[in-house]
Amino acid sequence: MSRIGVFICHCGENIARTVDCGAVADALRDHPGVTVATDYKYMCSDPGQQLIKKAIEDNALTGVVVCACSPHMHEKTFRRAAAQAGLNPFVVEMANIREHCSWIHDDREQATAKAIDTARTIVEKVKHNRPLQTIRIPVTRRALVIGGGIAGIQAALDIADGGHEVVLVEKDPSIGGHMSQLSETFPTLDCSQCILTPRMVEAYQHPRIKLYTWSEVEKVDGYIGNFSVTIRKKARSVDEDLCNGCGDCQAACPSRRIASEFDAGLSRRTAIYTPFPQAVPNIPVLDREHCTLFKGRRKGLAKDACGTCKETCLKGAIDYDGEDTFVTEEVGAIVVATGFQLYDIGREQPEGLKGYGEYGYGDVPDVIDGLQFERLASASGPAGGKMRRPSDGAEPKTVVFVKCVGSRDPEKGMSYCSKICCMYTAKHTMLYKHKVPDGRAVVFYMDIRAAGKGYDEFSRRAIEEDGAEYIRGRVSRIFRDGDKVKVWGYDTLSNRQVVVDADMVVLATAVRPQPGIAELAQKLSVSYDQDGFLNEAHPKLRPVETNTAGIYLAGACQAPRDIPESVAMAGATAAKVLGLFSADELERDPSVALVNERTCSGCFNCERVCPYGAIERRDVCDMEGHVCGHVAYVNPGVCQGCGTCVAVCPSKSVELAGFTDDQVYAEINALAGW
Amino acid sequence: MNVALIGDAGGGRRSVRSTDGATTEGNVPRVEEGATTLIDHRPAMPEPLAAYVRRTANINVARCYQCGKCSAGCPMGPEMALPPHDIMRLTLADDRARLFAGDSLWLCLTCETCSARCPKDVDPARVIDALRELAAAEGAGHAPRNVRAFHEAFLEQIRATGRLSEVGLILQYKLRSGALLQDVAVAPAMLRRGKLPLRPQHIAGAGEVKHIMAVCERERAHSAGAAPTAGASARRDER
Amino acid sequence: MSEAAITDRDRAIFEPRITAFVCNWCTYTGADLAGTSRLPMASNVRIIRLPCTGRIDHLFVVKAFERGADGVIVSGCHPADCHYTAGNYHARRRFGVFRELLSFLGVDPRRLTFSWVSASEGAKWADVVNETVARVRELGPFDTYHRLADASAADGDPFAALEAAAPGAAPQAAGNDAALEATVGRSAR
Amino acid sequence: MTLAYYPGCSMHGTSREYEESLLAVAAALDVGLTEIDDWSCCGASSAHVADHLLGVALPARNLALAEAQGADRVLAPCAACYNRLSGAVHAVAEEPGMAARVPEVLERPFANTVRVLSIVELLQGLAPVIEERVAARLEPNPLEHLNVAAYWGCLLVRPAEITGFDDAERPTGMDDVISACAANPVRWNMAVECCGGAFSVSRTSSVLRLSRAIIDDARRCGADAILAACPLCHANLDFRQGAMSLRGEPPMPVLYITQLVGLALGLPMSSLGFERHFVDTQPLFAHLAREADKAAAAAAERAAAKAAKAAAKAGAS
Repeated sequence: MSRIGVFICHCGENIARTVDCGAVADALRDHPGVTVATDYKYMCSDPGQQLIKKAIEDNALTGVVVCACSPHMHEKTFRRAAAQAGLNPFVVEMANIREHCSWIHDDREQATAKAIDTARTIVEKVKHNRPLQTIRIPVTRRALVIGGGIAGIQAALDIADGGHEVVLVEKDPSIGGHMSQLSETFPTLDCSQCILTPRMVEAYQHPRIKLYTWSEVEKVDGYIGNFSVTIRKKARSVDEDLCNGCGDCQAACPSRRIASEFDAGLSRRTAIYTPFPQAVPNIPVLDREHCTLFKGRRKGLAKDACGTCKETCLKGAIDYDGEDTFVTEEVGAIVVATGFQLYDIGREQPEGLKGYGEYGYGDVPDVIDGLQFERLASASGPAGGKMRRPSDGAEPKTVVFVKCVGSRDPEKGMSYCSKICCMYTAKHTMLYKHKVPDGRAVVFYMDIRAAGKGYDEFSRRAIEEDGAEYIRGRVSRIFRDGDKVKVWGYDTLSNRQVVVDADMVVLATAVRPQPGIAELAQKLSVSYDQDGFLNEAHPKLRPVETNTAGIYLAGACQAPRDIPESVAMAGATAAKVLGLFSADELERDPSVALVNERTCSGCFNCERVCPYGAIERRDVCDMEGHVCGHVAYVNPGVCQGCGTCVAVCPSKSVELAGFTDDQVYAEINALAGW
Repeated sequence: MNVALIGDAGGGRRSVRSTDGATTEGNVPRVEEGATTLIDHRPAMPEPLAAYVRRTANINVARCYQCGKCSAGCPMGPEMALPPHDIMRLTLADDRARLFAGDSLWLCLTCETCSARCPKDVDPARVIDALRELAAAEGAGHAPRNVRAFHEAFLEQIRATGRLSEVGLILQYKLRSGALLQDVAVAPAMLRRGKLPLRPQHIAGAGEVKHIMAVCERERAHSAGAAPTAGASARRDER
Repeated sequence: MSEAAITDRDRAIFEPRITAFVCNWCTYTGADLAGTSRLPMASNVRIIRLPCTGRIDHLFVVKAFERGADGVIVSGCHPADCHYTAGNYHARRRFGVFRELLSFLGVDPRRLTFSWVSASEGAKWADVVNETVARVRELGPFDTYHRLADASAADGDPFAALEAAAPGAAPQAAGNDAALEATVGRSAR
Repeated sequence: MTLAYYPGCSMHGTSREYEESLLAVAAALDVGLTEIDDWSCCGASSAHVADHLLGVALPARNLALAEAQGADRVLAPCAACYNRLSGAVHAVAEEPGMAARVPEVLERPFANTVRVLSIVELLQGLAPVIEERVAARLEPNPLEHLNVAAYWGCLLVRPAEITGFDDAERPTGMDDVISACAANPVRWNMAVECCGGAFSVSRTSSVLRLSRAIIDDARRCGADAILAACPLCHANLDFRQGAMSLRGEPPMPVLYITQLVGLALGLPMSSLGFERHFVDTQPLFAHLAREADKAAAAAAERAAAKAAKAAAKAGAS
């Protein structure tokens, strides 16, 4: 027999004005199962809470109903109070007679009647409340960071410096990401590699950072605090322990005509290569797709067509027969920092995008994109930092920069603004003018979006000090005209068509998520938007979290981001991870689903509807211990307690703690005959 | 106030019932047979151009963000006082005066380059067509004499014979444009090459064509170049 | 008394009893907002709070009607705003089907309101409440099941009772089979 | 294969050679063309300016006729007609009310079942056949030395939702046909730029400016001739070329795509109507002949040298 205490709050005049709290107390006092019912001016005040605690102790209450404001307001308060009086907090419920009653009704009689009904329903519910224990989940205090660009490096360093192990996975041969390709960075024009390289080395040498380059995330199991990640180590063909990075193999490699990814196709590399001199680790990778030996093997040649690198390697580090290997890492949190790619606007468009035939990219060698320009401008670039155009190596005297190529273009490209182009184009004009003072830098733009500390000043400087010619209008066509590149544009401010005979054209192409982001998102069960960017849990209040607990986002995988933002996000994810790791157990609200394995028919409707993948399949064994079927099991670590599985269970074998069928029906029944 | 005017075959005076229930009397042009099917959407106040374009062509001109890509590629751009992006802007600004003042609308070749490259799918070519219809219907358009003459001559030819006799076209055009001496030198050359059949072809369906043109004309005249059917492209659902 | 026969007098004295099943994150909070904004509304609604519309079982609704509710409101987050990412979609799908079932059960579907009310839509909540109350007031009290119970208690013909009370009642059917047929037929329409 | 055939007005007038060469080529490739009986003008460059409905109704009448005459596909060689006809198909299919309104206006049944074919689609489809025939011809094909700039103009590629059988910015269909003829497609820039179209008569100055730019670019990109598939474009580029001050540059011949195919198939010159052009095509053919002879001579020389070498070898041993 339950002994329930009902406490009616006046909330000063807020409730008492329209609800006769005394009457409510009287009505509830006679309600079966209610031991005490009393009203008080401010139930949430300290004396109010004391009153409740005392009542609990005096009457050995089994449940408490506080008729006051919204549970969103004070449920925690009263549950804490009850706990202090030795009562399980989860048998305390609130009846909302303020927001849902006194504040929206003026007829005292009706309001009072409604308040009584509401109180009764909650009392009936509480009769069926069971004491619950807060769920405690063990936390593996190691983190996985996916992506070794500036965001990933920063996140890894911050977490590692915070005292926890980090596994850093990079798909390329070296960490560094796009930032390592950049020449100088806005708005300070400091050399990108000068500020990045030390961080790369630091990450490489950090005692608590375990680095997997030339590796990809294959599989992710588990849940917050307890992820188990399988990593594919792509066959490198070079023994990382033996190799001393002397570079002899590269010098010897006969196939030297492969387009360099690092130089965005502007230079050539060998089949066995380190992408760039400052690569971390400084250990080459054998590109089996282009390697003569492996081409031969694919053709099925009897003997190997080449083997030069193996012959040259004094350390005997080269191994042609190594295959991809898999390692499994146990981690408690995951930071996704996979970064971006540029929209390749050439004619061939895999994903049903239209591309820009009118811009001649891919056909006219002197029409390049932003990253290619970075390489041209970079001291470590193919032209050693001298302005040389790709076609004939001549110094371009007129360079046209076109912004918003593929951005803000719902018809042929992306509807969103790529955000970084305005700034890096301003930077490009400066870099160009500094290298070719007598040259012309012409920029076609729609708007200059330079919101950020020192950003507008920077872009104005490009115009006012360095003499970049900004023309407001989009470009209609770009085509080769002898050794010039013709650009048909329009100046919407002086209302005239503008035709420029350029020596080189730089297209600020749209920022897009990395290819394969969708597959990764599915492995992580993280949602992504129509453009493929990963979704944050809340656009304002949870910008670096995802809907999957324990997985966080840093940098351009979430939206176009510049370096400062990426680094800031990385720091934020590190803070979240360190917070999660601050205790070796994780506390969770116990209102989660629970399966009755005796009645579960194993239809797994629940598995289909669960948004969190919290449902697992458990074997059922017969007497001899042979598996004879499966039943559902809810992982309390993953379950968020929405109860969708409960509603779809045909055999009513799932219950949601705190909202069981018993409780809800009790409420419904309580409303009978009001 | 959007007024629906339900016509009876007789024409003359008839009651104008507005959507807000008010009833007024108004004079409307006489309509011939078949006109009862027509419903006049002519507003009491001149309808804002953007609204007109949206209603007739189902294009939301507000989508235009004035990037100028249309004008950049427009073959007639250099000759237009108002290149395409200005036309979009003035349509949005509802500036009939400036829009209909010059001959820009009539210099559009409908080569569709602008529409093909518009990042916002505003389809300037179609907007300009719609505006020309309106201008013509309101007598507001100042088509250059030559251009107007050409179009008139062209349609005149079809009305007359159901097909276009190029000789007839040229003659008609010369009379209308007054450009009597233009290209006279080439006629003999044309003839020599057998490119000018002097006798216009007559077809059985000539009458039928004439009738089709009559119906369309009436419909336009009767609805300010804004027949409900006029070109709402289902493809271009508002995004 | 078949619903068709409700007199204005009945409506005047009749106060509908509405049970509302709402999700904790959007609609319940929206209702809170209606309160903090002091938006007056009909007092006929009793709210039952659940974590998510996805948790709402049809049988809750049926039960509510059985226990004497004249109308039911089911309300949650807008599509795509679900606190649990997808619960409300499942709910929407289920209730689409459920409406059909309702009329089969002899309940006029107009007695069930299914709506999206976000945490910021206090005013909308007030509208949903007032509209539902007005609609149900028009429809009159829902007492089919009571008379069903009475009838069966009095060893009468339950189906006939259901028949008599159900909306758009088919010609009074004699005998279970005929009545059953009529009922099934109606649900099929 | 038999197609309904919509000539359009200019095919019987200013572009007679287009029709002549088309019929010749069609016959050679066993494509039956049945002219739509009692066809009328599609309203081409003027109707849509005056009135959208008229711009749909006029071409629709011809589609209705074709339908009634049991056709499922109609060939519209004139690019303007093609654009108008398939524009009507699109409008009736897509625009609310049109499907109902058009038959009312036409006072004819119209189910919108006919597919409109452009000349390029047709010939591109036949390219393999053409290639075969060309390869089968014994005498060295002079076209091997012909560099052609394929000129599409507007009406075959825009608007994409109406035409759309090829890329709107960089179409390739005509190049396929050129290659099939063993000629060399030139990579140039003006393939889809406008020639001034309908202003040929009413605003000649603009047409001269635009067409001039096209011809200049073709020349700069090394074209011996421009290939057209549109009477309007042809008139502007060929007939108006005389009026352009070409600064002593040699005139640029403008061929119809069907004429090129006719040449490739070795059809009698007389059937292709080159004499109707304003820009004389004889110099071009002379040039091609010379190139062919040169090539032949070179080949002979090589053969001789080879033989000599062989002989020497034989002598030595």
